[in-house]
Amino acid sequence: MSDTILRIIDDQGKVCDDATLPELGRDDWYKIYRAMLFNRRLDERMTRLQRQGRIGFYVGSLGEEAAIIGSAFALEEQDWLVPCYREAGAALLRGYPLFDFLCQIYGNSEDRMKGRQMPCHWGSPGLHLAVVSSPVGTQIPHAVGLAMGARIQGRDEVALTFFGDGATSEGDFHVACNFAGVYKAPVVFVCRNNQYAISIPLEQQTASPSIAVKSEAYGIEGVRVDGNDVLAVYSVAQEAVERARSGGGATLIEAVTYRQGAHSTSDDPRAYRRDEEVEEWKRRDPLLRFRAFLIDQEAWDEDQDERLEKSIRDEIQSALKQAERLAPPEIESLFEDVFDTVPWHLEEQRDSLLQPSSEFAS
Amino acid sequence: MSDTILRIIDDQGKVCDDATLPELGRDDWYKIYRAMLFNRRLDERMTRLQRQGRIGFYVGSLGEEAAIIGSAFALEEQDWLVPCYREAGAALLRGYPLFDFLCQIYGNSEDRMKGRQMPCHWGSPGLHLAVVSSPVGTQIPHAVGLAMGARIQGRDEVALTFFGDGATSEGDFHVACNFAGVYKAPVVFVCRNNQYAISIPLEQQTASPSIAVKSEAYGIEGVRVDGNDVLAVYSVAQEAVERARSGGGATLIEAVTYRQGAHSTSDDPRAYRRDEEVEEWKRRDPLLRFRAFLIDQEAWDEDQDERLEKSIRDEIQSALKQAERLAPPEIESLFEDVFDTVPWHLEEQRDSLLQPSSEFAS
Amino acid sequence: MPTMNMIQAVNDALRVEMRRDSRVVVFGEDVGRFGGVFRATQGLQDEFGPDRSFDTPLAEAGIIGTAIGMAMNGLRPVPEIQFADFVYPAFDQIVNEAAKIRYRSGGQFTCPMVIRMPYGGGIRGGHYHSQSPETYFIHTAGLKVVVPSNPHDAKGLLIASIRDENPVIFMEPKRIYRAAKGEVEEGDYVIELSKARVARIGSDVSVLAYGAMLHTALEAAETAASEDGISCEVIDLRTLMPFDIDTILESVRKTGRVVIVHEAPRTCGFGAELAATICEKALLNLQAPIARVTGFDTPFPYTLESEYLPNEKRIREALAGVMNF
Amino acid sequence: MPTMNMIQAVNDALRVEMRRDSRVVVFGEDVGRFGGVFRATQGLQDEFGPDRSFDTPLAEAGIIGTAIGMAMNGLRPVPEIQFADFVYPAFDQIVNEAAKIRYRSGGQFTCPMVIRMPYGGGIRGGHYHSQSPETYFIHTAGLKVVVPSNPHDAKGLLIASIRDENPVIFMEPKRIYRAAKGEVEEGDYVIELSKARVARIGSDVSVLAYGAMLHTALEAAETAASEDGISCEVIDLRTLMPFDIDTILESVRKTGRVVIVHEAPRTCGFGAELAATICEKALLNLQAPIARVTGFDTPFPYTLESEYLPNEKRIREALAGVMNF
Ligand SMILES: Cc1ncc(C[n+]2csc(CCOP(=O)(O)OP(=O)(O)O)c2C)c(N)n1
Ligand SMILES: Cc1ncc(C[n+]2csc(CCOP(=O)(O)OP(=O)(O)O)c2C)c(N)n1
Ligand SMILES: [Mg+2]
Ligand SMILES: [Mg+2]
Repeated sequence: MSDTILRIIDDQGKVCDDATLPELGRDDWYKIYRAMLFNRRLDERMTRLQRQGRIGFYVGSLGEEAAIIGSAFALEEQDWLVPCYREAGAALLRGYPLFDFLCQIYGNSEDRMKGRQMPCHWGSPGLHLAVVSSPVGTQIPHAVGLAMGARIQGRDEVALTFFGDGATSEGDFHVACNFAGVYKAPVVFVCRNNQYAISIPLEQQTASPSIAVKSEAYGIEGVRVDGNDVLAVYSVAQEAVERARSGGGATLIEAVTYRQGAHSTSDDPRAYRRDEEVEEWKRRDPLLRFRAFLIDQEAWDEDQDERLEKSIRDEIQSALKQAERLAPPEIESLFEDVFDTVPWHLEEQRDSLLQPSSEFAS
Repeated sequence: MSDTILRIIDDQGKVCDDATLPELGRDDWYKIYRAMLFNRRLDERMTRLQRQGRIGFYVGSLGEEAAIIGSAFALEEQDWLVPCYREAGAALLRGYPLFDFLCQIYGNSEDRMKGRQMPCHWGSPGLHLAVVSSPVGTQIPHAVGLAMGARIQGRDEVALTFFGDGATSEGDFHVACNFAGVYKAPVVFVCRNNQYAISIPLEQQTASPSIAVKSEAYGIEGVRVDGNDVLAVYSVAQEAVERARSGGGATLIEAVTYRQGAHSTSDDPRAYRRDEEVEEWKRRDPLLRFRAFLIDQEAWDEDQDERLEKSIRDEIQSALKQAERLAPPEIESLFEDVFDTVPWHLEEQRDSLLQPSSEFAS
Repeated sequence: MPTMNMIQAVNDALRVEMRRDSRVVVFGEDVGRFGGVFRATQGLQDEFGPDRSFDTPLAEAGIIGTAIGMAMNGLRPVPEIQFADFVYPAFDQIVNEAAKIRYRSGGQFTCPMVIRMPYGGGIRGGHYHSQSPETYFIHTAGLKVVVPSNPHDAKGLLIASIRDENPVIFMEPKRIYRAAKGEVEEGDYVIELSKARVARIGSDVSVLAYGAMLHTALEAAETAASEDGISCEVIDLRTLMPFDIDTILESVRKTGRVVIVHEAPRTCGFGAELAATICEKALLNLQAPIARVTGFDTPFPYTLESEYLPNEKRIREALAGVMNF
Repeated sequence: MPTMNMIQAVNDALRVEMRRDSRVVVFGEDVGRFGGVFRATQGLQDEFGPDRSFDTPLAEAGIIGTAIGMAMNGLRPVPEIQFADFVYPAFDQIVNEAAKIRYRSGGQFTCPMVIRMPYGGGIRGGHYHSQSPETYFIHTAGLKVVVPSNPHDAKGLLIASIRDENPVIFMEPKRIYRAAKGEVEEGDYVIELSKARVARIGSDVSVLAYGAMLHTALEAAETAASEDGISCEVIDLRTLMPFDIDTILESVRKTGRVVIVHEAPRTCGFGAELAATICEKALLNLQAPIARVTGFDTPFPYTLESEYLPNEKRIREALAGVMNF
């Protein structure tokens, strides 16, 4: 594989020389832009809420929206999206209700996860969205298993999984890619190379010339793409999904991007990186870049943008209103879903909590 | 890295065209040949003993002597050898006493491991031989740590570790190579690619074009060598050791060879591979090949060979005589070395075993 | 009824379920073409093809990690870990993923799979071919743990485990893989999980055991009866999580004395939980402290393994201890 | 004496040992330049340089695996696992390697290292930032397990752990990293491992706890004294393996009643071992069944974590239970 980075639109939103635009209609462009903008505004709002102490924790995608939305847009409905914790935008793009997303953040009675996980740990079997878990890299072999499982059952389902540059250091990345190579599994590995794993810069994460080159160790395809160029990300992802679907096996996509924000609301990146570096990457911001492209293509204008901004603001606002006032889950729910039924020892533990044996019951 | 396989002597023992012999004296040739022959004869004898039920288990090196001895011969005394379970020949080459090796196999009172591990699990801090353990791949990160530890303490010690082709599938291989790349650790990874992991052939182990190519994922050097050509193995290992010593970082050596025998005395390979395949590789036997080279170089002759065979036979025979009749370790020893001292609960457990409270004490 | 050993019973159970349910797939190291180093999956690839019985690369995390994905997507994977001693590279996938997927998704996702693993000592396997890691799994909420002691149970429990909706750790006592022979019903039957079996009726002491130790316990019980005049009720626990508290308490209330036998190390072993639970629920029934006869708190040895493993002698000493308290 | 919180005490201990002993090195994810996500290693790289305090790639197996090699070659590594919940990728290296190297080499090789890990709930961390995995390590022969409950102990126990010749799992209750403040001696001192501390003297019930739960237990003890007239003797276990049996039995023989408190799930938790051992050694002293107040046998929740964690109310109920038995 070559180490060149595929680009389609440049930092000013102009189409690069001899770049071919992916076959997308203007409605697709709009869907993509809306999803990216939504992701951005949602992150901003949630981060403010966390600062106000109204939610406990949040993980944003600031600067990585192109890598996330561009990849997810390449999937068909029956395909699986196997997320890390930073791809809320992809879930919403696939139809995950904002209200559900917010209820999960509040961990309230309407949270489909029943208030059991930290914010940004969503999932939906119906939408073929695997459920987020915090441990880095564990989802990568799941994607291979989902893909193999579908094939064994004769179903046409590709699994696309997201992870960060840091995750490539874990054994789970290695075993997943190796299994995918051996079984030619219909899977797409998307590494959001955002240059950092919390405070650890890429060069301390691995000495390899690129993340994409790691594909050679597994006999799978590898490709590097400008992760801030949503059209470039979409086209490599689309190609990889097609390769997987047609029996051509797995692809490791390295989306070269940058985490403009903090790792999470618990992190302060100024402790480990220079503002200039951040500023430099902000100039290549994927959202501004794609908007410039749309305007340049006369597919979009300021009015439309204002209207879209407002509708997104309103949608988030009203969903928040609903979600914020809901009660926590019932205490009984603590003991459910450990197993399909509640065994005797959990019944005892539940009862001890609900009907305490002694006078202190409040 | 290139995928060509380095060779110095061909299957008939003739020096290949434009191959350069490593700088070794005839005494070195002799040491290498003796070590390989010793390894072969020892394996044969031990395998017979196991069939006779005189020892419980054995793992041989049949066909892999060049990969093992050639690599180990490249080390200085202060360097570390971090073995898998198949490199007894390397331990003996480094001065590990045959008697100690046999006592370990019997797990008797003279076994330095105190009868705690299966046969072929030796080790010696004094000789810088890490102690063998059965789990596949776990020793690979240890080698990186040994090398880093020496460097941190300002000592010139290279660590060379052995593992099989199957081990490259484990997460431990991945994390070890990645750490070695990031820290430029003075370590040499020697993969004995003997084509099988028990019954699993290489092509079902990984889809990568080679094992050596996996080095690129870690930014370390990678090289393929004919693992049945002891001089070729020695020269790439020697180069890798020098690179490590001089601060050039790690190397992944793929020694392409073949496991001519069973995986262990518990295995019957006829259940999963064709005899013709084995025969084909026997024609490239590393020991016969090196003997042919020595004879061709007029560095060796039949008489010498007979005398050497006899001395080896006698050495093994007399060591066996000594080792075989020794008693098992004391029962108390069961409870030692869990910690540096024996804590109260282990004292209680020991006493319960040695002085049972009741009439059944025998 | 045909007579089978444990291996044949396990193989038969897999065959029955694979015939009945096309979602059942088996895989692992040397599992496919070779049929497993203990031959438990022999012949399955021939009958069901390489899509449903296959080999994997040498990576336990990959075996369990992909199995989880398959289970999330409608299959019933039955991965094999070649030896329980080698399950730890997959520990994160088992403990942080398989065990928690149902809970953390609010019951939306499930992870029905059976992780088979030969375990235990007695085959001169030393440190790494002898371990009994059940505690790690019993302590992990979301996993069921099953340990058969004979061919009939092995088949019925394995079929029940495969049909169970939860991840099940199925630990096979390899020491008696071939030694334990017995009549096994043909075809399809299940032995309900979480139901212990009274293997021997007695009145003086309740002896709780499982796996290979059940047989040692039974032998000790016979000698204790004939030599020492002690009447042991021996209970084969069969499922360790969730365990059958009713059968245990019923026996303890009758005998008032308890000896627990397992190979795993003593400290925080399953015997500790059994003892603690029994003391909580039946303290006033106890006529003597509960005795634990277990493996020692050391790594598993090689030469001295018969000293390490609980044996008839140690069990009889414990029985005498609780009788003469 | 300066006042410190737990983090400062841990940092001070590392500094003292790194100054005293050039073999001590610290490393882990975000440990070097950043000083750790909880800042426990802050400033160490500045003082001791990147050779002795450094960052690692994101791979726990690599962190522990290389630490083992360093320990075998003369260093005293003190690796950090960012959260105990993420230790499992290193489980094989800890359980099959670090814990067994001394034993399997016949005492030729040793593996002196301290694996530091923040553990426990109470920070709204949900499944994966709240776990208390001590049982896995206590059950593994060859590992010591230490859990401090206050800054003074944290420093003295960490220094003692670093000087210990065995691998030590050092679990830091992150919930009280900053909340627990106290006077800490300057410079060099040790608190001997395997020695519990009587944190409160009492006569009716022995309450056994450790880590963050020690404080909950002490609060409950105060209220029980004032509100319920129950006099609790509260023992801070401090070292869980090998634990201090003498201090425990001395207290139990005095009180005849025991309540055990820990955050970890109940089944096969450390409380089970304590209960089983106490019943073995002091059954006739017991005036009531031993009560366990623990985390439930579920994965760690998010919204309902205060319901999940043992609290004053549940401890007082248990106290009343053992008193009114
Ligand atoms: C196994 C494991 N170890 C450590 C952590 C703590 N942690 C959470 S995110 C993170 C960094 C991940 O970096 P990367 O993979 O690059 O993803 P990014 O956050 O940059 O998107 C770490 C170390 C974890 N969640 N899981
Ligand atoms: C972690 C682990 N899994 C499984 C095993 C069982 N096992 C022992 S050797 C072996 C095959 C190793 O093959 P390879 O790495 O190629 O080395 P070789 O035996 O061919 O020299 C297996 C699967 C083990 N020892 N450790
Ligand atoms: Mg990153
Ligand atoms: Mg091999």
